[in-house]
Amino acid sequence: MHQNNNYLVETAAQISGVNPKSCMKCGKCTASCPAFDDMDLSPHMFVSMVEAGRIRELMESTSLWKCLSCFACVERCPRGVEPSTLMEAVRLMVIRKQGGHRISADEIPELLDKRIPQQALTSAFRKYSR
Amino acid sequence: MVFDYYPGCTLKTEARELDEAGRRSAAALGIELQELDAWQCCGAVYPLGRDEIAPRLSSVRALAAARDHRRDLLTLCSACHHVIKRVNHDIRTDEKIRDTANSYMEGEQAYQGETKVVHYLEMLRDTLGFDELKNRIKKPLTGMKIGAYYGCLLLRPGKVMSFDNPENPSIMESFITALGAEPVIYPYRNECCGGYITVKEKDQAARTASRVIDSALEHGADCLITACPLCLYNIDVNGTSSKDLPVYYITQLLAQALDV
Amino acid sequence: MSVDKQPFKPLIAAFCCNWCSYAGADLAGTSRLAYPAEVKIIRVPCSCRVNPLFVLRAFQRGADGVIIAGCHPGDCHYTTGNYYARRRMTLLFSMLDYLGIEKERTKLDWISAAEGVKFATVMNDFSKEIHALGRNTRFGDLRCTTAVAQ
Amino acid sequence: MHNSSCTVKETARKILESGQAERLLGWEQDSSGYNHAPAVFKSAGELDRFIYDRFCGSNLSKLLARLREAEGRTAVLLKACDRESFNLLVREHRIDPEQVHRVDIECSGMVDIEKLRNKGIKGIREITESGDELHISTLYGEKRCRSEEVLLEKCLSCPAVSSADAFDAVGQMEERSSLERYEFWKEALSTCIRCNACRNSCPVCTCEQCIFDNPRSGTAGKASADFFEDQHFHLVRVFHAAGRCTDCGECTRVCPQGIPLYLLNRKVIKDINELYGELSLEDKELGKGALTSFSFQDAHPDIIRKRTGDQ
Amino acid sequence: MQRIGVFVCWCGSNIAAAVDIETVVQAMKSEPGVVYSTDYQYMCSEAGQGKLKDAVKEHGLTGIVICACSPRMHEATFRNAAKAAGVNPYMVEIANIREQCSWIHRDRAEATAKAVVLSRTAVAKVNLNTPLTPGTSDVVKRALVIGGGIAGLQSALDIAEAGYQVDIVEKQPTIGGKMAQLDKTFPTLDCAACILTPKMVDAAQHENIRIYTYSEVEQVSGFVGNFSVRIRGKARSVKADICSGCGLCMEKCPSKKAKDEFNMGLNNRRAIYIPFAQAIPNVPVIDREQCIKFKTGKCGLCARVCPADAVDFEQQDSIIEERYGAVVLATGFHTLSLEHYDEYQYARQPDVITSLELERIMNAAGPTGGKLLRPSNGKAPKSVVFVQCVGSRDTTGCGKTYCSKICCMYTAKHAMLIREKYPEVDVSVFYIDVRTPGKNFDEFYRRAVEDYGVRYIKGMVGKVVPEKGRLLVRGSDLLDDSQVALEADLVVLASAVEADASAKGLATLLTASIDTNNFYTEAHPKLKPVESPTAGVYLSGVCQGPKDIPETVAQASAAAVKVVGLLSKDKLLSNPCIARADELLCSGCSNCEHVCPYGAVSYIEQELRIHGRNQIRRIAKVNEAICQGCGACTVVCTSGAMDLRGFSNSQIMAEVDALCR
Repeated sequence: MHQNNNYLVETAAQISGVNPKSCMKCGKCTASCPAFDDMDLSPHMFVSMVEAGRIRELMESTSLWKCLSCFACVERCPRGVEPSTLMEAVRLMVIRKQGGHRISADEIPELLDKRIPQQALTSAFRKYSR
Repeated sequence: MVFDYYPGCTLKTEARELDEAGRRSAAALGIELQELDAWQCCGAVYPLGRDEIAPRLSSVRALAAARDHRRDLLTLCSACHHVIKRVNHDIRTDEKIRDTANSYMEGEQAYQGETKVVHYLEMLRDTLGFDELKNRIKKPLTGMKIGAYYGCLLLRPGKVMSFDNPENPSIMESFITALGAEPVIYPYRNECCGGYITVKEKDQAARTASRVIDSALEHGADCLITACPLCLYNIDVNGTSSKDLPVYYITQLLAQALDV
Repeated sequence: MSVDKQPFKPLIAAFCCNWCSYAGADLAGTSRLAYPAEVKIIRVPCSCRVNPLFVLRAFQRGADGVIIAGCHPGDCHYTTGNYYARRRMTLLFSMLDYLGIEKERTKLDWISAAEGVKFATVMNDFSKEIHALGRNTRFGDLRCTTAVAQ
Repeated sequence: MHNSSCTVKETARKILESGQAERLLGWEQDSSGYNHAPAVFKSAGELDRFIYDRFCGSNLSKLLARLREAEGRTAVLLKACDRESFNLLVREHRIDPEQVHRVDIECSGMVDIEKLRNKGIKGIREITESGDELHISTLYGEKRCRSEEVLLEKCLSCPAVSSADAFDAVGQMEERSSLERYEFWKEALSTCIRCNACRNSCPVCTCEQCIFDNPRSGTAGKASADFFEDQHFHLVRVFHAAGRCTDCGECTRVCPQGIPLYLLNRKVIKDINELYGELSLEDKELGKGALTSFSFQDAHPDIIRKRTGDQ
Repeated sequence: MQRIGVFVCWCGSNIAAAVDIETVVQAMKSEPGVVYSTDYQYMCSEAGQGKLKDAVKEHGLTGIVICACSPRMHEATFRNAAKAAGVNPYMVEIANIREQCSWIHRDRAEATAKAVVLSRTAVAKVNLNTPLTPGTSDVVKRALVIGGGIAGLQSALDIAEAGYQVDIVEKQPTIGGKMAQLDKTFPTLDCAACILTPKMVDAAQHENIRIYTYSEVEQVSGFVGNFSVRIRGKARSVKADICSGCGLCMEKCPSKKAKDEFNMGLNNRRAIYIPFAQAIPNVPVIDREQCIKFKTGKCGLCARVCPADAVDFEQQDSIIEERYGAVVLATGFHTLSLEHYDEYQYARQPDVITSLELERIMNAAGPTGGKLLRPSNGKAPKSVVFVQCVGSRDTTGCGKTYCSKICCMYTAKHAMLIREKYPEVDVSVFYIDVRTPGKNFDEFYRRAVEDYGVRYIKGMVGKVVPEKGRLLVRGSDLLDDSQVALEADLVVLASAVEADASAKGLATLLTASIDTNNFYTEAHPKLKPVESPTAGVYLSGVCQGPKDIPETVAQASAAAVKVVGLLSKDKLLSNPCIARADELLCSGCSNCEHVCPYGAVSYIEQELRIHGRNQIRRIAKVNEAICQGCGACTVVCTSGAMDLRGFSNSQIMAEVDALCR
């Protein structure tokens, strides 16, 4: 993996199609986030850090794995920034790396209960792995 | 009226009742659902990365098939609806995605976003009409106080889904009214149930689901309805509220009221 | 003004609107920002005053490139003149291109009264393009251009 | 077409007999039989000369502008393609619609005699049709051909009679290299003899005095001494019609040199369609055209430079 | 043939260092029309101008070319010199051989050659120049002010005080505008009505002011100095001249269901009503949509009880036609509808209100008599939460992209007033930025925080959640990087300011331009902020962009000064470099009219003698007082009938020829 920082910023921009510069730091995303309590970096921080080029820190962040992709932040952002799309971009950058998977087939059986819908597993695989 | 119908994976397994009740009800209402041949899983989550083409292809195939049949494409599962509608929007608005996706497609004519994606509820509202639905009800659910649980996927992003007002929706409430029951409006009806997070983060899922349940209970709901198997699962299994709150699929109550 | 055996010296006619681009050219001058002497300016009240006939006339009389410069969209002294100019010139340039006349020979740009640097840059760049293209042979009037050669 | 031909004549007769109009603009039998000329009919009695068949290509609407000064109402027969020019002339106040009795007539496409001849069909006596096939009775017996193959170029842009894409040829021209285009037009336009037929037949060319006829315009010029003059004349002609040309095809039809002028007109129309799309309803109501309106979002002319293709 | 004199200026060494002056002087001598060619160190000096005047006399010059600095520098100087010498000022052309030549080209030969080309281009143009004289037109000494809010009132009062007649047209039944709805004003907290109503009375009583309320401008024609305007006075259904304003009709009216617009719909009013106690005129109006008589034909109670017999159900709209020399646009604003912001529950929860609604609640004449009470249950709130930037600074298309400018200050005002009157109530404000540029503004805001204990939270609200009879306001605190959930009884939304809906239509009528937000565009953003691009039309107040009361009043007075300056003239001189149609060439196609940004082209039916016959033709006529000389019309004119004086087709072509020679 290329370790140049500009490259990381560009990749995040390309994958997400989002311009973090249009963020005006109002915090409506953080105000709306149902996963806030579980996150180490709040959505507005996440956007700010992309803008600041701190992608590597974000790739270590647990917020990546807590975002529900519920799009409340996307819906309410007055600047069209789409924080959750940015999170997804960074998440994809992590899972596309060698060993970046967050779930493996071995774990599955113990995560299952009888009623869990197929949709949940497919979603989880799409979110946690390549 | 004939629709091409895209059921989705979960409707063939865990959420069979969502599908079957939907088909029975549609038949009773004179709506023909023509299941697409050889549909593939939509991928369950919409690929947010602009560079993810492969996960969009199954949606594009379904959309192109419906285009070839000159029919609208009807979906029932919220997740499938979300994915297919958004991919359709991508095809219409993003030249790069359109061109790349089409380069993977067989068939003569490039898919340009011609198909209209319709949710079952939209079909009831726009094709049949809730007034007409009300006339067709055989066993009204009189006395039931039902909370509509929209979740995220049907509503957001509002501009792309253009399903209903994303912050103050009304389609399910009108549906409940048409069934003869009383809709209960509660503030968390459009907040997330926890979604896929349930697979690995049970605590987080429990908290999000419980918030929805508590809110519905506080506003006096007897039960919830949803169009999403994952929502149903999260509310039903992960909720840790004091009181029990049954959750049904929209089509279950519809079939019941239609007596089919 | 002999043509033969000399390096190609193009002729570029620049129609500049009085309020923005002509003032931008003045600012380039005041700031001593050089651009090639082959660029020669004709002052018009507004880019919308530039009749396609003038552009054709310039080519006929031996111009190798024609550029029209006006106020930025939204800044027109006459409010909307440059919007009309934009459409006219787009269609004119397209027709010239369609007739096989090199599309790089025509240009329209927005240069404000404050953009002396931009004026010089645009003219330098345009001149470079014309140098690269060489003499206008596809859309000149031999009767006029031979007069120059004499 | 035979049926509609009779009904058209009948309609003309009724109009003149009832006095709904003082005169009627129609077509009269041409001596050659293949290119009926526009004519004014002042009474029902004069209608013996009247004809409406597959060779009535000419567009009558422009003549209305010339009849502006005439007393009383003039009736005019308008084929689908002529109606747009009629509307333009009304919009530009060249025709007073109050003075016109407008009759929309059916047309299933006009035949280009050259195309018929090129198919080796000569000595034509009568043409009848069935479906999309023409039956031509000639001195040498009965001939048949598909009508779309012998239609006037203008008819190919008429959705009622042709399924061809009128812009195909323009698109192909755009695909060529700049030099190829230059050479194509050099060959095509050099044959121009400046007879002005294209201009004189054009329904949008209704200036009181054309700049090419006005010595004070600085643009006047009759002869084409240099190829520039040919380029110039046709560019200016097309540009003056830009946003107004209705693709009625008269210029191409009348050009004695067979210059494909439609390739120029349709190019402008194609550009306008692609770059600017439909006029806003407001602009339409005001009677504006593509060059008398704009949008804030219009493309910058650099869009032309960005086009692909070898230069 | 012209007799042209060419004067090549050295500009000290500015030109002479790079250009061989003598070569230019000599080259010009062989140009057509040139009878005299010379040079001088400083042409713009007294001596240089003297040289020009002498040469005119000596050589009988009819045209002059100055080869010197930019015409933007000294064109006026040389035109005046020519005029003094008896040559028409428009017979002067400048060749710009300094800014566009000597200053940018190092190579002397190259610069000299270019100077020759530029000079001969100017000569070629002068050969075709014609003497031009500015036109004049009369000025009607009456102004029209559209909008009777504080902006319109101030403009009208200032114009009237200067001694000119003014008419105010107001579409509401009363003047006063938005300011009349306000309770207190920042940063001094004086009562809005106390400072506004005296101005309303002044305007009503001023001998130079006529007020048309419940009226709208319907048609405008004409141009600077002479606009013809048609105003429609909507039928009040009450005869204003005999009504005494006793109010008996309102008391008896049985229709009580109409929303009271003045109180922002927080209570109801009758079908016959006066918007508020100090309304001017103090004459009721019947809301025909609500009136039982108009709806069913039965009732008429108001007419029966009216002691003056003033109620007139048959009353028709009245039409007023008047001429004006100048127009002031003061159409003001309204607040953004919040349909796209349902996360704040405005539509569902009565206790979520807008700031303007709070103004009415706080006002002693408002629906609660000035007591802070919850609209849902009439109880006193314990906690109030304000949300700023609702619909402002929004680029998603749901709201407005701009900052509404006044919200920070009025929110501080509201917060402070609540804390002052009800110290037991908690007040919090969610803000993105607090913007307080203005005299005593920041001090005011800091007082709210420091002296009144208003809690300012930097963050935004994501959702308002009704819970247990209260409102849970879920927001973020960015300085603490946390989510906050405040329990509130009242949530106040600072909804964005937007241009009044009438602005767009009026812009079309007056050919004034509006921006993408429907605010009127000023003629120049810095140097002509109260003029519209259309001569004779001026801008006052929020119709040009969001502003507070002091700014509005300042702009209103500025607009008034411009109007007074215009009306004080008897005649207007106009730029003679304007368009003109050759009537013999014009075919009346209207295309020039379509592109004219000023509406300067109209059409007349004119009898012309053509080829020995008289013909009536439709001919374009350019109004010389309106045309600004852009030339847009000349290019759409295919016959070349429309031409621009001073920049004619033949002049420009001659320049092209000379330049390319």
